[in-house]
Amino acid sequence: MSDEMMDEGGVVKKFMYVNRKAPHGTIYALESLEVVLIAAAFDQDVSLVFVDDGVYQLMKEQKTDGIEVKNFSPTYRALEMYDIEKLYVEKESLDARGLTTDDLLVPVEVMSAAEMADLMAQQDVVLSF
Amino acid sequence: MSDEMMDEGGVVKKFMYVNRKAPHGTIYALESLEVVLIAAAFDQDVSLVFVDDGVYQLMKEQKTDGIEVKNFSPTYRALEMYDIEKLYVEKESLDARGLTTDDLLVPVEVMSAAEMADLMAQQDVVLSF
Amino acid sequence: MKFAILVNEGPYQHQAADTAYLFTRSALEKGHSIDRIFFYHDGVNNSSSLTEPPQDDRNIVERWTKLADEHGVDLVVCVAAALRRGIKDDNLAKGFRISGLGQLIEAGIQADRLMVFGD
Amino acid sequence: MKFAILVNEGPYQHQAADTAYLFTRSALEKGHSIDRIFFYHDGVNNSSSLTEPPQDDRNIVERWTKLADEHGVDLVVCVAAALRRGIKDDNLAKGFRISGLGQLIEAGIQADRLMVFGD
Amino acid sequence: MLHTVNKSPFERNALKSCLEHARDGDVVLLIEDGVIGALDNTEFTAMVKAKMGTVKICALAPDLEARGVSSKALAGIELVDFGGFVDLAAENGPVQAWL
Amino acid sequence: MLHTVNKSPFERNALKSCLEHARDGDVVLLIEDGVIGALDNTEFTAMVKAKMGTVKICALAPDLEARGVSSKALAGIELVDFGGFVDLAAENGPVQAWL
Repeated sequence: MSDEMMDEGGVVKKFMYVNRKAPHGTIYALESLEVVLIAAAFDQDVSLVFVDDGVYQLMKEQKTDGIEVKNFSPTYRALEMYDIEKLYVEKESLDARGLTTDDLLVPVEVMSAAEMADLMAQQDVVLSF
Repeated sequence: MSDEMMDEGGVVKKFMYVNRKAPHGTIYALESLEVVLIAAAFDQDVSLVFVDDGVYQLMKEQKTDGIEVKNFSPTYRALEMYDIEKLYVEKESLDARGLTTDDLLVPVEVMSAAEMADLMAQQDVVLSF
Repeated sequence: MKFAILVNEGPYQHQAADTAYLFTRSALEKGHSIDRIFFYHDGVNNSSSLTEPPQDDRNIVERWTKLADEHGVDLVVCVAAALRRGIKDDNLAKGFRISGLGQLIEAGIQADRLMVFGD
Repeated sequence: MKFAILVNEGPYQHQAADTAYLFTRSALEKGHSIDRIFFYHDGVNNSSSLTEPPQDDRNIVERWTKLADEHGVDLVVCVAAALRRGIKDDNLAKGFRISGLGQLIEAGIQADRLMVFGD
Repeated sequence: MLHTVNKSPFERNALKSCLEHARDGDVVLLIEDGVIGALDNTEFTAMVKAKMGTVKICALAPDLEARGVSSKALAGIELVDFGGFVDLAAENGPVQAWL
Repeated sequence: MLHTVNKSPFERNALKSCLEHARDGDVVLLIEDGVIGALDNTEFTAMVKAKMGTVKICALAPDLEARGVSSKALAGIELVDFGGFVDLAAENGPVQAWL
C-alpha cells in the first residue's frame, strides 16, 4: 500500500501534454485542456508543458469578446483544484517571445530546453495536438 | 470585338493560383488543381505560381503507391491542353531547396521574388489554399 | 463594393470560419454587398446540419444560416469537396446549397474583391 | 506489443488518417495488437458514413470499418468533439462507437505505446 | 495590394514569405495567430520593423486582445477592428491571403 | 525515445523544435511532408546534419517516393517502410509526435 506507483487496482503512468500552439487560431489548446480535465479523474501522473507558441496559451488578460469565441483561459487557473499541479514552461520559448512568468496567469515551473528534453524522455505517454 | 479583355459577353480577369504547400501531406495541392481545371472553362487569364514548398508539387517521378493515395502529378502535364500555360516558379524557392527546373515535370517560367511580387500585384483575384 | 468570400477550413478546428463570418458581418454593416460565400476543402463542414456545439459556445453553422436568411447571402458548398467529406442534402443546413466549383470562379469574376480565409 | 492510436485530423484534408491507417495495418501484420484507435478534434470526421470519395481514390472511412471488422480494432469517436462537428449516431459509419475522452486516457494507460497522428 | 497573414511567424514561414513579396506601398494585415508577428521584443520584431518604412503593417485588434497581447504590440503598427479590415480590403485590391 | 515530425522545415518550426529536444541516442523519424527535412542541398540540410552524430535520423521511404525526392535524401539518413516505422515505435518508447 505504500507504493506510489499503484492506485486502487491500477497502474499510474506518466502522461505529458505538449502544448506548442497559440490559442484561438486553432482549437487544439481548448480541446487539449478538455482532455487534461478528464485525465485528472484517472489519478495518473500528469504534466503539462508549454513550448514554442504554446506559452501564449497562458497569457494573462485574454479577452475574446471581439472574436466571439469562448475564453477558456481561466480554466488554467482551475487546474490546481483538479490536482494538476505540474505546469512547465520552457525558458527558451519565453525568451524568444520577450515574455516572463509575470505575463502568465498561473504559477509555472520554468525549465530549459535540455531539462524539458529529459522530462519528455521520462514519460510513458506523450499527447500532442 | 478586337478587345482581348472581353470574351462572349463577359469580363476577362486575371486569376492567380498561389501554391505554397508540398503535395500529399495535405489536400490543398490536389483540390487547387481541381479548381484550376474548372477555371479553364471560363476563359479567364489564369496564372499558376509555385512558391516556397509549392515547388515540390511539380517534382518528377512522384510515386504514391506506398502511401496509397492518388498520384495527381501527371495532371500538371495536361494543363497545356486546357490552355493553361502560365506556370511560374520562384527562383529563390528553388535555390533554397537545391532544385532546378530539371527536377520539374513541366516547363515553367522561373522568376525572382521581386518579379513574382509584381505579378501578384497585377492580379484581380488571388486564390490561395 | 462587392465582396466574395472563400472559406477553406471547417468550423471550430480553425479560426478561419469565425474570421470570415465577422468580416462578412462588418462588410454588410458598412453597406457593402457579399454576393457569395463559397465553402471549399474542409470548409464544406461549415454546412453540416448536425453540429451541436456546447451551450456556452457560438453556433457557427446557425450563424451562416441566419446570414443567408437575413441578408440573402448565397452560401455555396463545393459538391466534390462535400462528397469526399460526407456533406450531402441529407445533412445540409438551411440556407446552404451544393454546387460546382464554377460558382467560385463566377464569384471571383463578379466580385470586386475575393477574400480567402483558411489555415 | 500493444499500441493505441490517436487521430487528430479529418480524412482527405490531411495525411494523418492515411499514415495512422498504414501504421496500424503494418503493426497488425507484424503481430502487434492495436487495442483502440481514438478519433479526436477533426479526426471525428473519419467516422462519417456519408463520405463518397471519387471512384479512383481510397475510401478512408470504409478502410477503418474493415479494420474493425477483420481485426476487432476498437474505433472510438470522442463525443464532445463529434457533437461540435456534426457526427452523431445518424451518420456514424459501421465499426465506430461514440464515447468519452476517458477512453483515450484508458487507452494510454493500457497500451505500451500511444501513437499520435495529426497536422 | 493587401496581404493577410494568419499564422504566427514562430510556427510558420507565411509572414516571412509575405514580407519578401510585399512591395513599397502595400499593406500587410496580421490576423488570427498572425498577430504574434505584431509584437515587440520577439525574435521576429526586427524582421517586421525592417519593412515598416515601406510597407504599412496593421493588426486586427480583436485578435490581439483575445491572446492577451494588446499591450505588447510594436509601436507603429496600426490596429484595426473588423470594420477597419473591411476598409483595408476595399481600398487595397487585390487581396492575397498567405495561408 | 522516438520523435516523429510530419511537416516540412520550410513551412513550420516542428523539426527545429524537435531537434532542439532530441537527446543523444534518440531517434527522429521524418514522415509525410516532414521528409523534406531529410533532403540534401537544402537550407535545412546543415541543421539536420549537425544532429546526425548523436541522434539517429530516419525517413519514411513511401513518403519520399510520393514526393519524387527519394534520390535526394541525405546520405546517412536511414530509410524505413511502414513496417520499419512500427519497429522504431516498438523499440523506442515513449513516442512524441511534433505536430
